[in-house]
Amino acid sequence: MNNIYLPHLAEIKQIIEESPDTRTFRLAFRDRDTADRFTFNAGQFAEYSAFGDGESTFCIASSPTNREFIECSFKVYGKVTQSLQRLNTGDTIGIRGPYGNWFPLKELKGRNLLFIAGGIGMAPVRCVIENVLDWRDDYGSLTIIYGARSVNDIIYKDKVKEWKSRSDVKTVITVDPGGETSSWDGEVGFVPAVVEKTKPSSENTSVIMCGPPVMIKFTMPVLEKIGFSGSDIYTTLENRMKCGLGKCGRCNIGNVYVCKDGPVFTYEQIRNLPQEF
Amino acid sequence: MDNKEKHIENGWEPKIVAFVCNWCTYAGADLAGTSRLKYPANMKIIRVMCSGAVDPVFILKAFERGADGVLVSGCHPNDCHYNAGNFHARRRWDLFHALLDFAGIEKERLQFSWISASEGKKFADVVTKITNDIKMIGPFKGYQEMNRQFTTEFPEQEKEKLVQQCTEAEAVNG
Amino acid sequence: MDELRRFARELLLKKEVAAVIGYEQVGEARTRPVVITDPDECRRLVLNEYCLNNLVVYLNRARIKALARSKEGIRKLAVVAKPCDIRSIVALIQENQIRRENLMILSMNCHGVVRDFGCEFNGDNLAAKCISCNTQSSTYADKSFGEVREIPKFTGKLEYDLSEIEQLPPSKRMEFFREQFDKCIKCYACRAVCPLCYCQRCITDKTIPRWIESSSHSRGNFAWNIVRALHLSGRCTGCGECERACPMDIPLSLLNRKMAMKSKELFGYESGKSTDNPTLVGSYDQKDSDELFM
Amino acid sequence: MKIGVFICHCGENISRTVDCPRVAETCEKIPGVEFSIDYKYMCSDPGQKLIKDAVEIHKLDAIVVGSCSPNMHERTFRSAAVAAGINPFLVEIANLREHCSWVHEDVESATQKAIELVRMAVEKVKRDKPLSKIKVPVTKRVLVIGGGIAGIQAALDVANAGYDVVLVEKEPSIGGHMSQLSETFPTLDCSQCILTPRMVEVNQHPRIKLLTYSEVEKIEGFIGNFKATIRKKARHINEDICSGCGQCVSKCPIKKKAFSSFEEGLAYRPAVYIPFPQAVPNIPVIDESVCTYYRNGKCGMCVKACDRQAIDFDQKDTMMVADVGAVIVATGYKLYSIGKQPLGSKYKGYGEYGYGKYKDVIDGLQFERIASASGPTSGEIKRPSDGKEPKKIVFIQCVGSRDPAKGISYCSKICCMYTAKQAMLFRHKVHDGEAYVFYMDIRAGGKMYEEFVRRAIEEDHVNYIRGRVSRIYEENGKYIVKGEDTIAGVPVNIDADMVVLASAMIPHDNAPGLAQKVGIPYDKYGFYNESHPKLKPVESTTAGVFLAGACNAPRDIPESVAMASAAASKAIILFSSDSLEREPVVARVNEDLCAGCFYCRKVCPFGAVEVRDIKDMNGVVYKEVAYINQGVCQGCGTCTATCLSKSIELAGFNNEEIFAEIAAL
Amino acid sequence: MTEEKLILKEDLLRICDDVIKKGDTLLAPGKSEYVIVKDVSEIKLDPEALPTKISFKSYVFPKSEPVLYYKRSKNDVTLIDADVNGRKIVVLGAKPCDTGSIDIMKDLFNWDYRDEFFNLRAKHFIMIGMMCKTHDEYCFCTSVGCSPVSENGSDLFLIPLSDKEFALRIVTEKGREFIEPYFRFLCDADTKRTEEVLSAAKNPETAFDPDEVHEWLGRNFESPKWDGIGEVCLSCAQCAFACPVCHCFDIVDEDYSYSEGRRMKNWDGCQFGHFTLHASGHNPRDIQSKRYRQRINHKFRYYVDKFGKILCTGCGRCSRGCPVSIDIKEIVSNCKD
Repeated sequence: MNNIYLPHLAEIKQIIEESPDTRTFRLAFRDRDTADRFTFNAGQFAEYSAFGDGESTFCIASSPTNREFIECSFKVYGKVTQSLQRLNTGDTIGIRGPYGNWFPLKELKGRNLLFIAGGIGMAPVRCVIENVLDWRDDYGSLTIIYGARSVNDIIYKDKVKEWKSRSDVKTVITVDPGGETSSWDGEVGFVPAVVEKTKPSSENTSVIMCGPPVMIKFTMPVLEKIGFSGSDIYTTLENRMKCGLGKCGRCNIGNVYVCKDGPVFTYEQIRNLPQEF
Repeated sequence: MDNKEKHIENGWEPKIVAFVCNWCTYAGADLAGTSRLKYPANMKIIRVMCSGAVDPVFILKAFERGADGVLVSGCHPNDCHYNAGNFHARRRWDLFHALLDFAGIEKERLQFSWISASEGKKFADVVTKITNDIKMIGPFKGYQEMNRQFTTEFPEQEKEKLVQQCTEAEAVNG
Repeated sequence: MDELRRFARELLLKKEVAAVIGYEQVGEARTRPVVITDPDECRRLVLNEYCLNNLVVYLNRARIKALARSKEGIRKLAVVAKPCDIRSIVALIQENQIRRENLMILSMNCHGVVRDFGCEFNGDNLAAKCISCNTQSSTYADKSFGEVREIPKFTGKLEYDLSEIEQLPPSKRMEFFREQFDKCIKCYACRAVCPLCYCQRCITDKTIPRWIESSSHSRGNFAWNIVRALHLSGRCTGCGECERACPMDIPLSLLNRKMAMKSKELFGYESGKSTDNPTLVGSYDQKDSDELFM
Repeated sequence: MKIGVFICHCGENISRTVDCPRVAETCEKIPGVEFSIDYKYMCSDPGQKLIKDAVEIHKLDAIVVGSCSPNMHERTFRSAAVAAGINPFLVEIANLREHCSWVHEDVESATQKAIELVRMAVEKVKRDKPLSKIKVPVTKRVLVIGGGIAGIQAALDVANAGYDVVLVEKEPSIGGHMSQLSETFPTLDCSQCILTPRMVEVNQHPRIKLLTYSEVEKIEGFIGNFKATIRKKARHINEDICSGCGQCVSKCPIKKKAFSSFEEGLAYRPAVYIPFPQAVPNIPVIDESVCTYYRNGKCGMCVKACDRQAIDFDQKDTMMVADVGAVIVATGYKLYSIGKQPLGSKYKGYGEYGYGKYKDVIDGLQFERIASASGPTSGEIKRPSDGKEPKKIVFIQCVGSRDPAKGISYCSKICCMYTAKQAMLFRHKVHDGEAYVFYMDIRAGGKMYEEFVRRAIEEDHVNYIRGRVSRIYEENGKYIVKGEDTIAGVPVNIDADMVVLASAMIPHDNAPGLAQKVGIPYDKYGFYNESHPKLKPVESTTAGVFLAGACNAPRDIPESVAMASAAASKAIILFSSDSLEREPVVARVNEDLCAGCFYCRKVCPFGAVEVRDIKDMNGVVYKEVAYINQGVCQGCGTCTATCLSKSIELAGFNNEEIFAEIAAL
Repeated sequence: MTEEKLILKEDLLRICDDVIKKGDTLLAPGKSEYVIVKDVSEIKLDPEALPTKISFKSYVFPKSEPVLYYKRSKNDVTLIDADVNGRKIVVLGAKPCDTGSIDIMKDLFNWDYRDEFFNLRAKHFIMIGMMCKTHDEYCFCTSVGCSPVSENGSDLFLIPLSDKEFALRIVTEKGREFIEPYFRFLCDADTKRTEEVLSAAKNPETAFDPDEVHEWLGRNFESPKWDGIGEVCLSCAQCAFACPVCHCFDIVDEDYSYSEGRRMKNWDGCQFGHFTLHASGHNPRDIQSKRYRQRINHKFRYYVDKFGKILCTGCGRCSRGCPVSIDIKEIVSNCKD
């Protein structure tokens, strides 16, 4: 019987402490076949099992072009993430996926891209950035605006450093007021303000934006003011999910099951959904 | 005694959990140790600060996890390190015990005692008694059956399957 | 009934209460709880043998509480309650859930209710709790409506007899309860209708740790039903709503009744009797029985 | 999370019955265990170094030590963990010695149990949260309960060390039983003479607040932060105005209605009275029960007598609250009543000795009053019945004490000595008198005590008869004491003029009541329990509450004084720093989920649960939730088990940790 | 392909007896639920009985079922696939409002990802429907495109002609396969008589037009009507669990020993407050009115848009069993301006 609820097993190859409450697992499938077959697109997510405590949904944070391993980052909130946090390198977790839709990177070829991320919302955005950087020549200018609560809370510190050092990417990192340190050389301020200050051009540009609801809520008017239209802005919805297969009914909003019809939506689509997320 | 012998003959050893308070019974158990008193090795102690801190659900969980018997023990009335924790506990246990009794769980499965820090002997005696009691009434069939069954759909068949799986699992796990 | 409507209307008109929680007739032998804020709607209120629900459950609902709250502070709520339901109010006052001064209790002088909607009101169909009822009126009521009439003599047959079950040997009792609990589908209707199940998040919905398995297999069902009865021990006022609400016809009140009997037997405590009593759980007597303890 | 498991052999104490290498080996297979090892003595320096090194090398996050009871070495291993950079609360001890190796004989089952115990500890430690100690401020003031010699000594010591003292005495004057005594053994110096200066010192000490005729109503709080509510009973005399001239006392027409309790019932006192001339404070009290004014509103002789208008018939009991950091309980003792005991009493009386029936059968304290120069007979030995000088007195020891049949199995300790003293005093005052002492054993352990008793026998010719008295009855104006001389093996009949019974020392009737108010345990007699019989003799099991004097067990004066000074020094040690560190094992409420039923508040023995209002945007309270004062909470966890919605967690023993332990069974 | 035959009740029971003897599961409406029949004497076959309190849903979509077993060791995990028992289930005398339920749910369990737990069970169902000869104030099958005589979802369909005889319609090939070995019990039918009985069916009055409701719901996501229901509804899941087509579920892990456990798929209900509660504490449907709105919208709008079917069979169970007498028919009928 083909059991859609059966996860693949993967070994934790490396644990990266991103910030006090956020961790990244670098994972490799136990089974070579699975590793070969497991392909995904930027923006898709998976269900990660901590056996005994359940499954949790995170996006895949590594680039689809990376065939060595996959990475996921999670913030310790609930039962499953606490359980995952207790695991060590070499331990086994389960992965089901990839699920959901993805950012239409192929369709966006030739366009300029603006990435806006806040907090743990950097995880899906990072996946897209890495993917785009792999195909750097296919896209126009790239701008990254990333905000975290404090310097300590910035995740993917190495990656951020790498992007900053690249001349073909404009990288703006900001921390919330009060979150800066004495040696902080980035911006201080909330993401919407920093977007406004950065004034990215809306010309032939698409936005990929992930972050907490309040960030999205206040960044949207700024983007609109700059001249972006709802259909140019892509974001992800983070409803509670259990099955990831469009069955359990938890992520149902209006006519969509976020886990299958999403999680990537344009802002225009979201505006037309019942506001239940 | 034939009951007990029958159960023991099968090589079955009961699993018993004790929730004991830090100040009296845990220390009493320590004293039993320092006095080199001997008692059966079936009971494992979970230390809590006060007998008043033992939630009845702990006991249900212990049964769910295969405990054949549970002991809850604390300081004698008026001796509670926290003055009244054991009085509150006593009320709680009176009610809970009545409930479990009504639901058909044998009285011997859940026992209570007051054991002070100076009653090492009593601790050893109580452990021996409860172990014997449980050996007499045998494995906790009621809960074991519940543990093995998980849907009402095909009770018989599913049970068989799980039993089989459990045995397999046991074999693998040792 | 007219008196109730008039009185309720007055209360709302004079803005003495923020809302009136009462019953409305829906169908011949069925009523439904209704929350009235518009004085003119008071004509929907009814009082009869089909007023089964224990409306006290609403007093603790966030939504209803929000109705009573305004910028100026908390306004009163009026609730229609059978004398037996008022016991739940007493229990809730003891547990700091509601304040007497924020409440207007409109009591019905009760002569019994039917066991379930759709039944004709007669001795055969008398609700179990009414059989040996001795609270046809309550001293806690602000105002009582209707005349006191005799409760019909019970001529039906109860499906399960508590004393018979008590007589069974333990293994048979366990078998009986397991069989009953196995029916449980964990819809938690018993919890939803219970005026004393007011936790913000029920123990069974807690996942860290998982107190009660959410699966409705035997083990999870047993745990849920036992813990439900345990948490209501010494608190349940015997309104019997859980049993009525249960879609699977599990005789839930057997456990509740047994625990109420035990509370009385062991500690002389009856729930919902007086707001001055200390609660059973949460108080103790040095002289409580030491029988269980070695 | 990387966990290290360290299995101690404890020499051979564990390894004799538990296969330690196998335990270590098996436990390495537990998920999460990074490193596992066994060693001969984990608590030794090399053992601790082993832990430290392992933490460093294997980057451990938490450790489990399988060793002796946590009561032995939990502290040691926690310190070792701290030294290695691990939070001390990420250390769990599996008790493999007291709970396993020492109590089991079969190596196989003991080893299996040891593995399971370690597994439980591993699962718990996985869920343990790092905790840090809680600092609470200390109120540098002591409450001394009881103004007898122990209370006086404790109060003076604390006050002289520079800290404030509140001294509460339930009687109108301090002084206690010592003030009633005539002379004291073994020096025969006058009790009043040595006590009175101390009483005065207490009254005049700027750091001592003296509250006589007052009782402790309740004590809340915890070490360093007690809140004591004290009831000041109405004296009906304005203490601020009264000069203690005693005019009211002498004018009071009620002369023979009430017995003086100071004189042990051997004399009357007026309705307004000062218990004894040296009383401190020297302020009278009006006894409502006999005062005419309270019966019919008339009389008022005292009002007329008082030129300062200090009489205040309308005075009511007042309550006052004292914040204190420590409590010294020095409530003393009372004498066992020899006659018939009230129904339901745990003691049985000595009806056969005729106490209460025969006026001349008295107890030790009554004799003290008779022998006291300030007593009703001005120190002359006279019979209470007719005032005649007795020529033959029989002293009976162990009346009540050491007699399980009467309900008291302990030795009252002081009776041997005071009986010898009283017999001597009698012989000194009535030169032709004969003194007989019936004794069971003579217990004269103490400096100069044995010599004292020998003096009574050899110099003062007191007749010591080893044996018990079976009955006392009156015959021809004499009291026939029927006893047995067990050494000679003959029955003895003595026709005495007076009989003095050395009755047992027992706790006050309300000793358990006060213990519950203060929150300290007591034994079956009502004596307060010390925390450890040898190492903590003056500490009660409740932190911050100390014991002094006979409330703990029968004590003589020097012992009481020594204990009082010891208790005082304990309090002073507590006050040596401004705050004290507490274990962080305290309960915490999840306010989002709290349903506000406040069952936690009802069960909290320490009053640590407070009500916190949650307000909406308009400032209207929409929810009340429980809040646990971290300083007050003692971490018993009763609230966590009582909480129906499971919104309270006890740090260090939270529900998830316990569930994990159960799951690892 | 419908073919009609006549069968005597006693013969029908003989067939049932044979089913039981073969070890297959025979389900029939019992007192409050569909029960496994152990002895044919228990079978009532009463066309005048109201629908049972809950449907036979749990036999195709169990209230609690393991989807996999796991075993943990030091670093490793071993998974054991859960299996569905492929035993045949014969449902005898199912109400027309129940027979179609599996078909409705099938779409959900098979769009894109195929839930074989559901499919395998559904495959082994033999549905013997029976014409319904009653309705009460809560029935509204006719409003959602069903009817007391609907053969939709049935493999075989019984029409009670008298106390002793039934017309038996063979509706599907699966039905034919089942009945073929028992052809000896069947005789030719009098179709005219059947038609008469059918035409005398007591149709519940049509209460609403699902298309209008669909349209209204689209316009009235924010309507004060939801608030009123939210005040009365007590957030239990009786309605969802009794419903023959509600299909939301939860997935939880539960250990049964220190190293082993299983992953369970359990019924869940959208009326529970914690259904959509995020670990962070955020809850998109935080109040009851939103949850009830979701329930109605899901049944009469979203599901229709997604799968072209109304997620409701009109059986009225949710209303009949509602502890606070909320009537879905009344609410949906009021979904108009």
